[in-house]
Amino acid sequence: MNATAEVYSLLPALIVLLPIIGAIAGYLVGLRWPTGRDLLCVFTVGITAALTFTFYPAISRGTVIVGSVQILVPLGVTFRLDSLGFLLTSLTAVIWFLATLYSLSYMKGEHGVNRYYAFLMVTFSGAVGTFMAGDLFSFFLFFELMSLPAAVLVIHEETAEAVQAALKYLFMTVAGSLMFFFSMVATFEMAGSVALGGRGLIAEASPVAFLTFAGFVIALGMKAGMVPLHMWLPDAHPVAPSPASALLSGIMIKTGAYGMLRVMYEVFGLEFLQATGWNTVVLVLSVVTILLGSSVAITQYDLKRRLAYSSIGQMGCILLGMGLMSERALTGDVFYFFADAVAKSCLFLCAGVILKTTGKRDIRQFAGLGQRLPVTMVCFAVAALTLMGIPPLNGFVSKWQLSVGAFDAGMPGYALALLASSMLNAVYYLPIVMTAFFDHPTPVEAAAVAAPPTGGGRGTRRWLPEASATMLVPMLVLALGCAVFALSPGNWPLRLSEAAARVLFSK
Amino acid sequence: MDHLAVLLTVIPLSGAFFVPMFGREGDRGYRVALGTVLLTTACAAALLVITGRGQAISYYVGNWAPPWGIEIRVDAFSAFLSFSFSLVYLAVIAYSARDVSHELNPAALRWYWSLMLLLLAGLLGVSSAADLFNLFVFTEIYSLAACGIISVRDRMDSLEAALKYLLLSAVAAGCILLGISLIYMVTGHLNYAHLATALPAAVATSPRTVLAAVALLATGFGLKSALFPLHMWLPDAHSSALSPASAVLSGIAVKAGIIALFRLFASVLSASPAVVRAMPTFLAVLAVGGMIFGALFAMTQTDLKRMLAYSTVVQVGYIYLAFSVLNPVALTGAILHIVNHALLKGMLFLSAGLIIHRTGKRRIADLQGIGREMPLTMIALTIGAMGMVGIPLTNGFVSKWHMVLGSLEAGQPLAAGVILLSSLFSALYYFPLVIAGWFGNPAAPAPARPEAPPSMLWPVLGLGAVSLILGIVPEPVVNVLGEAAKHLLGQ
Amino acid sequence: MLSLDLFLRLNYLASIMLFLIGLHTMLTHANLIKKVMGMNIMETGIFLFLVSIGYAHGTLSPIIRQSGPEQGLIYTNPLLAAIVLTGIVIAVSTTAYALSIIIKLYEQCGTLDVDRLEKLRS
Amino acid sequence: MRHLPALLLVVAIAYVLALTLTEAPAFGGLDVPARNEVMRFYLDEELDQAGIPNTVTAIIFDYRAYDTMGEATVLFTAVGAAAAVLAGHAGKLVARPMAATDDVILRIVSRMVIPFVQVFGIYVVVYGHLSPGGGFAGGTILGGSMALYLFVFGPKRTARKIPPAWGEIMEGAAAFWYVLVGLGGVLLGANFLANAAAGVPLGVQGQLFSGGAIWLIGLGVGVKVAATIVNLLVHLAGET
Amino acid sequence: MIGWFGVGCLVFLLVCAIVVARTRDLLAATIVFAAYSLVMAMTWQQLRAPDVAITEAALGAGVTTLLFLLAIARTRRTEDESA
Repeated sequence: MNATAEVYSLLPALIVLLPIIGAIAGYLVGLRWPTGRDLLCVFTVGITAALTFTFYPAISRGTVIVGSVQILVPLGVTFRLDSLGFLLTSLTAVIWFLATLYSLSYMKGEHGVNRYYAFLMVTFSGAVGTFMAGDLFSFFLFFELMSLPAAVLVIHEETAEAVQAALKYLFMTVAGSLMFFFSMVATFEMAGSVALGGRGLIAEASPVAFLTFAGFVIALGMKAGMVPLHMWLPDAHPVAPSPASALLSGIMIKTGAYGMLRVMYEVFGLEFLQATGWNTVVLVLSVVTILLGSSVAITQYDLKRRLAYSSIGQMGCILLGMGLMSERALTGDVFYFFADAVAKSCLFLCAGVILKTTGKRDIRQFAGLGQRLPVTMVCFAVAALTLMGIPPLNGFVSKWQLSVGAFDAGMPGYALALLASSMLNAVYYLPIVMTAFFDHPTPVEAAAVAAPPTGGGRGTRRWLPEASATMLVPMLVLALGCAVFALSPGNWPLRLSEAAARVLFSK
Repeated sequence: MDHLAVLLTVIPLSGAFFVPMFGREGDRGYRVALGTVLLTTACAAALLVITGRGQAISYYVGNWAPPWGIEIRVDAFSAFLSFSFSLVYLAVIAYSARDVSHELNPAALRWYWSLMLLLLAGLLGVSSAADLFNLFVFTEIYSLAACGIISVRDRMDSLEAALKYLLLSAVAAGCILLGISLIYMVTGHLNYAHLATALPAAVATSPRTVLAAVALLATGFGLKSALFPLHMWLPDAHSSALSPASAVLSGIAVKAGIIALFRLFASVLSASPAVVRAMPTFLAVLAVGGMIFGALFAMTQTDLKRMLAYSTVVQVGYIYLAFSVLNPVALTGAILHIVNHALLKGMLFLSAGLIIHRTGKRRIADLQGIGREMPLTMIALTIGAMGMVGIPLTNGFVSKWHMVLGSLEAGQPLAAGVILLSSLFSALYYFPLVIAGWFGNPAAPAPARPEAPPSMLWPVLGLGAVSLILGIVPEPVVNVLGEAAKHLLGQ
Repeated sequence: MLSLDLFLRLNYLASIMLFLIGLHTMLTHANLIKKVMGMNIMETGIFLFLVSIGYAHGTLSPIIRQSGPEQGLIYTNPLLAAIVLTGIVIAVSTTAYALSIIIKLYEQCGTLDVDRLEKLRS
Repeated sequence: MRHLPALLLVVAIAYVLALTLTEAPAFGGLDVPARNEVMRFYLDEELDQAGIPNTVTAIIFDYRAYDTMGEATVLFTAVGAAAAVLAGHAGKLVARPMAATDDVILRIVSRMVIPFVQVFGIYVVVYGHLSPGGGFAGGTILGGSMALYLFVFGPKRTARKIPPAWGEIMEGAAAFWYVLVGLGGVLLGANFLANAAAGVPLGVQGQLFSGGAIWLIGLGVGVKVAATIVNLLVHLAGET
Repeated sequence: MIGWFGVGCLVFLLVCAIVVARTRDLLAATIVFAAYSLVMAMTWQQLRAPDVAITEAALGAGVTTLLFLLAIARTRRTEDESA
């Protein structure tokens, strides 16, 4: 392993701590002065996003940021930021900032808003911490810090359905974290340390080692929505408020896949998995996830449930990329993290606008929506096309790398699965876009377009009748994110993915 | 300053004797009790500092050397337990100033304070005893005081539960005394250290007698600490008692049996491996039965306090299972869990008491939306629930970490699996309570009752704060207990 | 297995049988006062066992008649007497407290039968 | 058979204990492990260490005084718990309180007998360390005499003779007396409950006031047991 | 052996215990129990433990029987509850 220069800095600890302080301060301020709290929240997330970007010069030179806080919990908390970690942390920070901006007007007039922002910030700190974790123990700590408060976001509406979904989410999260806890302790006991970033920790293939691997796969697969354990996802995401489900689908389920990546490449190591062939477990499960997730999505008529099932499908592709065990596939996989996060959160934000302005959830009533909400539907279309893997957009780049990687790994069959995924995406996204733009709106619909919009801010100048600026701008930024990186030569996310793949493979 | 070792037990005793003498009018009984517990906590803290550095205090009562006189032995293990128990006691006594006084008439109230102090004296006596018969006497004191506290409430189900508990602990006392007499018959010693030296010879001559003695002692202390098949008395006793009483009974009194067995096992029985080989596996089987049985019953309970009582049966199973693995790290986890459970269960019962005190609601079903009405109490309940399930940053997680790591190190992944499974079970019956509390919509419009008075709230939140601190910065405590566990297992 | 020289250990046998009779009475009888009586019999059984451990043929009660060497041969074991004394007092106090609960229970629900109490309770 | 589980438990314990019988040392043997050097020490050294002939009282009040303090606490707990239970307000069915007997013979004979019983009780308490008996037996006899008074003259007159509040204070005071004597040992520079080691004069052997702290504690325990029995019976009799 | 008197006492004790267990009338049981305590005290005197014998006689026969009598006086005399 080449001697990667390690720079010690406590900035990661600050990045994790800042949102928690923001959450507490926000809650207290919010009791009396709601607008002050909104500004405080957006400001804190913005600062944290800016802080993560300060690592870019060091990371692009290939150095690794390391930091540790010893006083906490049995093993203390350690941070380790390499190119993969940096890419996902900065991605999380940006999307979280956009979602917070988006929820400023989305949550206006809702109940329990103070609690929503506080738990949104705590979950943000958990997510960022998970991507920056330096060892399995800190990963587990932040993983819990992220998934438990998320239950409060899921239960926000406090309807009976929301309570059921949150309970199911909570039980499966606790079950998953116990499995992870068992595997982590087993690794600690077998390998003596749980530090990531080193060579494969576990060397011999004893039955306890397989139990550990199974524990990791179940725990992280459950979070990533792998098929047999995905039941909580289609209930939890539609019930949550749209910005929260955007983050749930966009970022939080990615932590599961990221954890799987670290486990497969750094806890078990490449040669060990290829020798024992345990990665075929992941491959088979991911193919089943792709097929099942995408096909069930077709049958869903509620927009958010369809998007939730589509996330399961996309996560199948990501897990597939990991299992292929070839460098190009890994590059495509890491870039797919980036592409799917951006596209999926954009889709959920569009769904939020549609829900907020027209109150429609059922896809069959979307006829002629394009005239009424032009900007939203354009963003929706761009994000949908990305996920379908249409050439000029990010999706195509990652799908291309993945299929080439599949051929490199000598398992061309899996490339077919990727193709099937793209086609199935088309089958359930295109009808929405088509009805929105090319069908004629029903008479009632036409009247609504002509008349000035009833809802909307009190007297705020609205340059577009659809929704306030704070909702449209994040969508536009994300839609641009899907497109601009694929075309522009300076595609830094792709370069970072290649660097990450090179580091993981050189171990 | 060795006198502290005996003063630890004598202070609560004399406090108990003071109450009928001086605490006759008004709340002077409460003030005597609070003063005594404060003094005991200070004494326990001083002991913890002295023994923390590793050397144990062995104090000869009446200047008679051990085989002839009684020896009191306070090491890091018993000092740490005594300190945490008196801390929880401080919170419970401070809490029960108002809750109890309006429910009991003056005469019963006076004796309530005296019995509470006697219970504390019995517990501290048990944890510092190093003589077999002295252990039996202090076990009797705390059992009788515990029955007294349950029966002080003038309701039919408390009286019946107290009588059932009294008769069962009489049977347990019989078994323990028979066990002690059998051991004395074959060794001629009562002091732990001398017993350890005399036991191998005794095992050689009459192995079956020693085995029978060990079985009887295990049965007796198992019944006192609600080990699985002998736990029938616990749910009735702990749910019908007053809330501060059940907090103390569930959190601390149940642990005395466990401490006695740990100490007996560590210093006396490990000297004769032949007898000892069967006991851990036997304890493990009973512990697993307790965990599953307790969890199943806890899930089906409608009354809040009965559910908490059944959850105690599960946690006792935890501690015995972690003990039966015979690994220093697991034993550290077990000792830590004894303290964590005392803190968490005390807090849970006190917050349940607050809810019952303010709103009279006992059934879990009608606890919907209590969080809006009594947010601070609900926060305490949530911390307690999270601790029980072992979510990171709470002390429950730290003890679960050590227990699982220890059982894996001892090559028993099954034990680790069962511990994790039962913490999932506890999630199944704690989380719906928390979710219903915060997010449920109350059927009847909640009367505008203010939150519980601060004088009853700060002890509950104090316990919560201590649990979180223990969860976030466990290092100093874990190191001290690590040595104590190694020493206990004689490595 | 129970060899003939059991007759030599009649005391131990008697005390164990008393312990068992007491335990059986406690567990099977429904009347609460009868249970408390069973408890007493059980405990006196154990005390008989304790005292007979310390006895030796041809020894005197442990009141020192005249001081001198080798006292061990002429007196019984005083330690067991001390233990049994404490045990008796504990047994009496448990009995007294149990009977006071029984009286209070009778005041509340007019019956001393465990099964009826169980029905009243639920 | 409704009580099958109980029967099974009893049979199981019977079998285990029967097993130990076959191995138990012969009854009444001289060189039995239970009669080891610990017992010999008590018998040989006790006379000049505790200064009283009755070794059992020496063990109870000197060598293992801590046990006896615990046991006095058990008595105190029993009284406390019983008082707490019976102090609750009466239930629906007020059990018949004890009625005074109107039988003349009983009144006269008891009035004559009670003083003698009390004198005997005091004798047993005070001479506990010389002849068999001691604090417990003597205290019980004293308590028994008061019980006779209670049974004959009914709870009302007994309450007048010994007011319940006074009974409770006596209870606490006697128990605390025990702790005080123990602390006395500490003040004199030795450990808790120390007797000869704390320099307490042991007096002349065989005399009434020999044995240093032993008869002090014996007196305290005697008063304690008497007070306990009276308290218990007064509470149980249900003072009207 | 402690002589035929001792053995006689032991047999009497066993018989008393069984009688106490079997009788339905609690007052009779209490009286038999008093006899049981007295004979137990005599046995202990046989076993050369006078202190314990006196205490058992006073506490066992004396106080415990009194307690049982009081309890029966204040509750119910026979075991089977016709009411």
